[in-house]
Amino acid sequence: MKEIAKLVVVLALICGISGFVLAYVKDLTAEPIEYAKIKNVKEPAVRSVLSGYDNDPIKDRISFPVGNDKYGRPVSLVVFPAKKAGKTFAVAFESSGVGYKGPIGVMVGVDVDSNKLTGISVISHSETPGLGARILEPGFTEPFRGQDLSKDLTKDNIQALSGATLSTNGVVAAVNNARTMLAQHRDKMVN
Amino acid sequence: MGFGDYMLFIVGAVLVNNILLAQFLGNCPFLGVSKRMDTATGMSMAVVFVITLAGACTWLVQYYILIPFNIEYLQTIFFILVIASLVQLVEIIMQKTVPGLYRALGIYLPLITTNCAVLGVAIINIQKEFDFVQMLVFSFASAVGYGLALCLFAGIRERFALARIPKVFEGTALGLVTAGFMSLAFSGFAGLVGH
Amino acid sequence: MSLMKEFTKGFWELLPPFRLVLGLCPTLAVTTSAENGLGMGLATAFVLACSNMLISALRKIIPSKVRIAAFIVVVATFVVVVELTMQAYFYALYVKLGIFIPLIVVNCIPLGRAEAFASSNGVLASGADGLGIGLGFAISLFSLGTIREIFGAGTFWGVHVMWSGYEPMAFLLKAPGAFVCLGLMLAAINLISARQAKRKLEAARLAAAQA
Amino acid sequence: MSIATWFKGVRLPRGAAFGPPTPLPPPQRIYLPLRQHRGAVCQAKVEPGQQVGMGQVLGSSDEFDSAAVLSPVSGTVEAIRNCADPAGQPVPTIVIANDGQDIWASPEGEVRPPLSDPAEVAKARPTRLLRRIREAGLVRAASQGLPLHVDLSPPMAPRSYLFMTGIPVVRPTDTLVIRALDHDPPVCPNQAALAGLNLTELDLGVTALKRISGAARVILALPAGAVSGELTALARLREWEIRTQSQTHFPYCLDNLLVLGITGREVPTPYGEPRDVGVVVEPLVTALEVGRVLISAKPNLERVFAVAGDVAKPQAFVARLGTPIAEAIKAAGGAVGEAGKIIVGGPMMGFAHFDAQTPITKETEGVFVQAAEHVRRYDDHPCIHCGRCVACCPVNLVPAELSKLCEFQRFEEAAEADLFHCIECGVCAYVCPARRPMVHYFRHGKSEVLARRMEQ
Amino acid sequence: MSSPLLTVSTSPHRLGRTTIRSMHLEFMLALAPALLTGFYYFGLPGLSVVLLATASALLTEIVTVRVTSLPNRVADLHAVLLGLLLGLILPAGVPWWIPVVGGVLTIVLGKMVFGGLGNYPMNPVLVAWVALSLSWPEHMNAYFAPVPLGSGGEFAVTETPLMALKNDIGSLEIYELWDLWVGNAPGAVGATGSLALIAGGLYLIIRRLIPWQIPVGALLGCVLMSLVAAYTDSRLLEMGMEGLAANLKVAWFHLATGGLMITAFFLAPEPVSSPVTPWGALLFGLGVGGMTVIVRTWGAWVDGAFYAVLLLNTLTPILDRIRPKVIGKVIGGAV
Ligand SMILES: Cc1cc2nc3c(=O)[nH]c(=O)nc-3n(C[C@H](O)[C@H](O)[C@H](O)COP(=O)(O)O)c2cc1C
Ligand SMILES: Cc1cc2nc3c(=O)[nH]c(=O)nc-3n(C[C@H](O)[C@H](O)[C@H](O)COP(=O)(O)O)c2cc1C
Ligand SMILES: Cc1cc2nc3c(=O)[nH]c(=O)nc-3n(C[C@H](O)[C@H](O)[C@H](O)COP(=O)(O)O)c2cc1C
Ligand SMILES: Cc1cc2nc3c(=O)[nH]c(=O)nc-3n(C[C@H](O)[C@H](O)[C@H](O)CO)c2cc1C
Ligand code: SF4
Ligand code: SF4
Ligand code: SF4
Ligand code: SF4
Ligand code: FES
Repeated sequence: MKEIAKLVVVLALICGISGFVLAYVKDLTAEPIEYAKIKNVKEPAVRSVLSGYDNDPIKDRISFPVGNDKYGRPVSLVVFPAKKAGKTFAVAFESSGVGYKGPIGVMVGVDVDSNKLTGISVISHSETPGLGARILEPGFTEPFRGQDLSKDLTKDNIQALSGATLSTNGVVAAVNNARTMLAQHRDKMVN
Repeated sequence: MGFGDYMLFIVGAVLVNNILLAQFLGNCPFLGVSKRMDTATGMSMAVVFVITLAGACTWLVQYYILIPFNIEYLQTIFFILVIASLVQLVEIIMQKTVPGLYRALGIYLPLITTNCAVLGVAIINIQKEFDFVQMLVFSFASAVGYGLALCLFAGIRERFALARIPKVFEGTALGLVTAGFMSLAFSGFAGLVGH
Repeated sequence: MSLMKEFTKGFWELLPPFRLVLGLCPTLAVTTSAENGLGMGLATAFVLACSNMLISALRKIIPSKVRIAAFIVVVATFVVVVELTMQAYFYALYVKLGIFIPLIVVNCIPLGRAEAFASSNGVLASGADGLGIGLGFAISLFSLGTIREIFGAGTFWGVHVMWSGYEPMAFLLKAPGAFVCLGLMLAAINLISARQAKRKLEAARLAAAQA
Repeated sequence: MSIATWFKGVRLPRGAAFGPPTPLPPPQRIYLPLRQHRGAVCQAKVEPGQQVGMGQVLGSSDEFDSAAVLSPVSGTVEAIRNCADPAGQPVPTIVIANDGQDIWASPEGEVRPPLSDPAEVAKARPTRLLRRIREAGLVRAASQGLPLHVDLSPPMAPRSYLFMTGIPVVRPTDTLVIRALDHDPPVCPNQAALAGLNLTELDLGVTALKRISGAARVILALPAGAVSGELTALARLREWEIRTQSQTHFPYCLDNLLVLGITGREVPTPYGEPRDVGVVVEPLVTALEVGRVLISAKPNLERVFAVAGDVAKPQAFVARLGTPIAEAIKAAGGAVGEAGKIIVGGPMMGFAHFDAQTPITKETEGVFVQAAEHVRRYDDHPCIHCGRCVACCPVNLVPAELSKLCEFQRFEEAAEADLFHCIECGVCAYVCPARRPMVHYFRHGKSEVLARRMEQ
Repeated sequence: MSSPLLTVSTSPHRLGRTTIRSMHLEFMLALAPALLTGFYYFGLPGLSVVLLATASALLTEIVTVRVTSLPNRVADLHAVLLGLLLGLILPAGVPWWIPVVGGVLTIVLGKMVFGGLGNYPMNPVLVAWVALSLSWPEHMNAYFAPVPLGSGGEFAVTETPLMALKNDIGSLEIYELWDLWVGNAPGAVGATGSLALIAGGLYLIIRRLIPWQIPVGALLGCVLMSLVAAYTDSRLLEMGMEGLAANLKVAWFHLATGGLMITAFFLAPEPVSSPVTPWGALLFGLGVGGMTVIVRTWGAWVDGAFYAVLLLNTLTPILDRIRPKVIGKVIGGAV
């Protein structure tokens, strides 16, 4: 009995200490992690889809809740506004569509006045290197620039990848999702 | 998901995205216990059993402990503890209740604790946000895929035992090359299941 | 002196994953580039060295019945620390290594060393052992990553190194290529060992003949 | 033959057809091994220097499974020494210097009154016939033959096979097959005997064999295209059935496969015999010898055999037992080309000998001479898994796997993979493009397994 | 008294004529019609691909046996046969170094790593082909449109019938089936001449150099699975093609196109990696044929024949466990 008590106590102690240490580390790293995510993933994308601004879209980012996930936790949309002289003329935000192997995250930049795309940039995907992964190439993303977003985009508007139709469709779907999102939340994004 | 969807899902997990040949999980036991067909089948059965059970337990831990208490960052540590104790528990229960099965699978059980495939499948279950039934099906199918690859591989390796293999390639080196060939062959299944 | 020995044995005699055929999954999965290989290797080395030292320090306290469970908790703790740290400061790498960071827990090397070495040796020796084996692992992964990157992508650390018309052999970056490459590398190491053994034998024979 | 077997085995080159056997003059010196069959070795009953006459008992044994060795010539015993028998085993051998007189040991050599009326033979007591056969020292004319009286006697007890789970075999014999086919062409003694067929001897011999075995049904198995009118008439008279078969479709003239083809009964292997499924198979040469022994009331001192291969005139001979094969080869015009192999038996299943003085014995069916240029070398190439051996193996084994198991010394696994059912016909080696020494592997494997089981 | 120099060895003392070398020579003979067809339609580019692959394989084998301790068996011509086969399944429009690299991969990776002929688990030629395809997909799709010898046309990369079928089921109607059978279609150098391949294959079957079960199974498997594929394909209905006749047309198309014929007669029956037992071989063949159509219809690749062989190769050891009953073995009797 004493033996077992000892086992339990030692294990519990180790687990407890481990829990405390990790909670502490988690706390320490929470900020940097959030920053790293934006810095590494979003910033380059934002900079590539927006241009001609005089503010810092990263600093000026706004986020607002757009619903709940399936566990009831709120989900926010982060929008990066591009401003000239304090006026938002374009926004960039993340949208996603389903590609060949799971979701494709796309940073979409839209000129809020003309409703035209200022550019797109794929920020997360799991497509096949050499096939679907060609959605990363400028040759694929460039033709999106300037597309009119007042109606849904189709594959014919852009340069579809041969041999990777599904990936192409995923990106197009992401852009179309962005169109819906913009329509829904335009007031919160542009102010 | 309808029945047909489940079938595709299963084919995907067993053949197309085989956890071993396409996702690199569980290689150490794959190379360790594939020299003979009978040990390979024993290991396969043990793996199917443990992966499915562990998938269920870790899923419950994730959604009823980690998420409610907002400690998802402790996933790794919780999961491995759950798996390790589960394997121990299974071992003890099996020994008491079904000694026959225990004798057949027992020696493989400890090996499985340190098998990336078990923890890997548990983590993938969460990453892909499966519901409970999907999780069960996926875990089971992945494990079957693992077992299938293991048994086919054992068949091939048994043939190597009856061949004059160059000295420097004997054993693991040739095993790896052959696993590469199997992976090559399994790439033929690519695209059979769209997402 | 012996500390040095504990440290260096990981570089050849016990070089993982070749000598200890363990830790194959990350070896195969993440070595698509030199950078990934090195990152994964260093992460593992960190976990290995730290957990080895801590386990060695605690070895007198931990009852042997629950030692495996205790080892797992210790290793897992360090893995989570690495996970969080990498996420915060090496985010790009963290994303590329993906699921294989948490899988360091089950990577047989840390547990294997805990059981085989740390549980019966002093803190410093265990640290040296862990660091040595960990660095050995890192070197292996780095080499494999280098080979696969150079031939499979034509680059090294992201910089073009092959001739201008070279079209990379993408096969090497895929799953089959990973297995094949590792197999060939293991064979090469076997070959070197065989040569070494032969040379040693000949030297011994020569010495015997002279005496 | 069934369709299934049509694609199995191999078609061997057809040798020249033999005429009736040519008598070979008795040689100067005669070599008589004291065991010329499967079974016990005889004890020598003579001593060096002793004078012997024709038909005199030189060696005999109290064991049931032995056949007495009788002197085929008159002369002097020169020596008794160990020589290799046709299977290459050392056996004590009596060497006799022939005096050329052919003097019988007992007056006229008669032992018993002649028995030349088929009707009488058909009613004679089987034991009486058996005693005659035993006294004449007859041995079934086939490689590894049994003494004929043993071959014809019902087993004393249900056979317990060394390797079988004691399935008792007490099936009464109902069929007698007279095999005028030769399994290993071009060594074809039966075909030669058929060419110079003595119908009286055949009638009497078959009748006796039928009586002894108790078979109700007699089947003559003949080579396709060798059925003469007289033989057909005799067969019709005696109600014997006639079946014909190609001789060159190897190895379907081997007893077990012949029985399967003719009667559809599967002889159990290993170590089973046709009589276990109620069939007795005797070579034509043996049937004729039985007939001759009954008619002449003399022991059997001669043997019909064939000399084929690289000799000037391949042909069949009838010669005294104990004649060295060198004499027969000389009589056949001598070997052609550089000396290669001398094979007792045929090219597929015979034993190669290093000594041309090896004698013709009661088991000898013939000699195959091979010039050096025709000697084929085996290779140690790995099996290339081409499957030709599997396609051809007449007993449905997977020789490729067996050979690999034996090659890598995994003998017990080979035994589990039915190694012991291999009849060593050599078809697999014949078709193997990698030239693997298949039969060598199998024999080696069998002997290793047997040795290990003996140890236990 | 004993005569000198007599050889003693185990029976049998006489062996058949077929040796590994003669077998390989006959395979090459059987491949000759396909090679000539390829030369007729793909001219010098096609021929040079085949020659380069063959030379590369042969050279690699020679070098390998020089620098390693592996036994020198160059004379059995295995390397030449492998190189020839590799060349025949490459497109005529590949850059020169593809057949060269392919030959090296075939010999070193496919064969020598395992110790040479007899030991490898999978068809070396196909291992190399798939490695090339995964590495340089664009080059490996550089199929030329056929230009009959002497017609003076220019070679141009084009879509193969199977690529067309994958994109649009209507392509069934574009191709003259007769063209597909004689080889007047875009495709690999030696894989388009289905009739030439059948002729060579029949020769091999008659000479009993390959078991008939594998090609027969492959063709049967292809037809059966094509019927299933056609039956479940709603696009056919939309085109107004209905009923067995239409489904058979799909089967017929699958039989005549892509790598199926060269696979059925030359690549699947590759001895080392295919089963030796009769039922094993038949199932293997059925699997190859069926899997080919499955990959073509539902998979990511345009042609499935080569992948099908590799997949079934992994099953070979298990298929080899299916054996006929041993004659003389008593049921219930132990060894
Ligand atoms: C290994 C493999 C990877 C693939 N990766 C992609 C991919 O990343 N994106 C994609 O759209 N299709 C991918 N495919 C699917 C095929 O290319 C499929 O034929 C294609 O999506 C059909 O589109 P197409 O009409 O443009 O040829 C992949 C197929 C395979 C076998
Ligand atoms: C999951 C797994 C973990 C293993 N862990 C160890 C280990 O920690 N130490 C060890 O010596 N062998 C371990 N092995 C076994 C080795 O891989 C190897 O098979 C064993 O040492 C036998 O080696 P040998 O074939 O060279 O004799 C492990 C095997 C597996 C499958
Ligand atoms: C053995 C060998 C291997 C080669 N491997 C490759 C290769 O993997 N990738 C490649 O692009 N070119 C390879 N080459 C081809 C040459 O490098 C080729 O000249 C180069 O690609 C230049 O191509 P260009 O003619 O398009 O300029 C190889 C050549 C040889 C002889
Ligand atoms: C019909 C036939 C096709 C062959 N095809 C291949 C092949 O696809 N790949 C290969 O490596 N060898 C092939 N070979 C050669 C084969 O490897 C070699 O013949 C055997 O290994 C030994 O004869 C083929 C042989 C035959 C009989
Ligand atoms: S395995 Fe035996 S029975 Fe079969 S062919 Fe070979 S020697 Fe004849
Ligand atoms: S014939 Fe020879 S090479 Fe062919 S499978 Fe049989 S043993 Fe192997
Ligand atoms: S080596 Fe084998 S086959 Fe040869 S004699 Fe000895 S036991 Fe017989
Ligand atoms: S040479 Fe052959 S037969 Fe003679 S003893 Fe040696 S192994 Fe036996
Ligand atoms: S690292 Fe050992 S099983 Fe994955």
